[in-house]
Amino acid sequence: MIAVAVDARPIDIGAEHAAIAGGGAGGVATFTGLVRADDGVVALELEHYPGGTEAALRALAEEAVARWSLTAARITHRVGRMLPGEAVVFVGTAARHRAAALEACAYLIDRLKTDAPFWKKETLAGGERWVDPRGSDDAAAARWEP
Amino acid sequence: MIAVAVDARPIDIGAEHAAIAGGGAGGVATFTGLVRADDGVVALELEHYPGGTEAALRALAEEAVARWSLTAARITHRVGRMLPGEAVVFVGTAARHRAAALEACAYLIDRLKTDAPFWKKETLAGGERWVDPRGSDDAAAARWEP
Amino acid sequence: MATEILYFAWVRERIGMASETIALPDGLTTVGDLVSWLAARGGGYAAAFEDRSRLRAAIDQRFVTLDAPLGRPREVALFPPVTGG
Amino acid sequence: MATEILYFAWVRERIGMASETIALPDGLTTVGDLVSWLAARGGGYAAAFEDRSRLRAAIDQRFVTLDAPLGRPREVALFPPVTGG
Repeated sequence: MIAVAVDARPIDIGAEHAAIAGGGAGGVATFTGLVRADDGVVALELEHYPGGTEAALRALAEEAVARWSLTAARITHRVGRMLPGEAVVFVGTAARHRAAALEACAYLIDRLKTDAPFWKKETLAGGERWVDPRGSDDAAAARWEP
Repeated sequence: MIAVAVDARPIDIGAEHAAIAGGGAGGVATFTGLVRADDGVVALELEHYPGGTEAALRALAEEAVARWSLTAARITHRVGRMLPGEAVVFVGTAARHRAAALEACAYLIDRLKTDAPFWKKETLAGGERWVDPRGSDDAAAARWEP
Repeated sequence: MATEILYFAWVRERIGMASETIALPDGLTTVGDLVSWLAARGGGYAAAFEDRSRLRAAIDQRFVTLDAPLGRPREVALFPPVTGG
Repeated sequence: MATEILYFAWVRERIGMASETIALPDGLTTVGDLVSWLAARGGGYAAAFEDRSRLRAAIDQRFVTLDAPLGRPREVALFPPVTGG
């Protein structure tokens, strides 16, 4: 069961989790990215590419389900304005055994960072700035290449 | 922030997750083990070593917090009788960056499988049986040795 | 054939609009050629496209490099490196 | 000094009780010696301890191997390999 969503509403972690359990899964792994208040960030604005984003997320989820024989994969990404401590993204994977769920979860968040069309803009006391990509994200995504 | 618990009540994933977010975390990784209905299992009974279990879980959580500089680690293990689909164990880790949270989460569930005094007994249509440990669990725990 | 050009993040801000529909002229072979043609308009376009190393593209919602063949797309998106998650 | 001996899972079931308090006799050097002394009682004890490769132990809540020194513990636990998580 694959589900991807891009939504301006807050992410309900309990509901996300419940949606991927079941179906014979023995383990559910999740990763949730949170807005950090680093460097005086007071808000984060997430922009995305409607249509293109969903297609990219679905392609990643389908890859992970095939590669790790998952029973479920779910990616929910928030867009719009959010505050420090709020969840930006939820990735959840379910599989019969834990290693598959854990690896696939790490894979999805690493690849999402480099392959899905989202852009972050931080609001600070002094104004706004677009976030630059981190080189470590490219390295993290590259480690999954066969 | 370290919290470990052994509890006969169902695990509330949303509450567990909320308890480890915050504190400057940029990412939360979780693993939840579920009761599988394999081979006609109709119920699972979890026994533990009161006192010894909590000490073992706390020692594991403390190791993980030190090794990965976590902002939080939480292990909640259910005991008593439970049904297929229900959560047996929740492991949650939070860190400034995602790699630390993801690795520490995998570490904790691998080590918990071999180092924490819990025993599973399955109820099947024809009776009960104690679960034998899996050799793959020893291998998974061993890969974390320095 | 009309092509929808989409701009995101600071590319959108510098150009001052989120999308426009263009009849692509002949002679544009790659995505990079389209970028050069747009940049030649000057102003916000020149500012948005001044550093090609910080520019990414998608043709009909598929990520491509700037040297990819342009073809006859329905939709081209131009944007900075992504920073989601 | 009295020592609390705890049994878990099928060790507990075979012996037929979860714990007992014992005054350890002299001459028990290792945890394995304690196990042999208990097994010599026969019955459920012999059944519980017949396969040492499937037996694990903790002294005062610390996991130890069967060849670990017994010392003068407050609490010894004997149980099968763990299967939590």
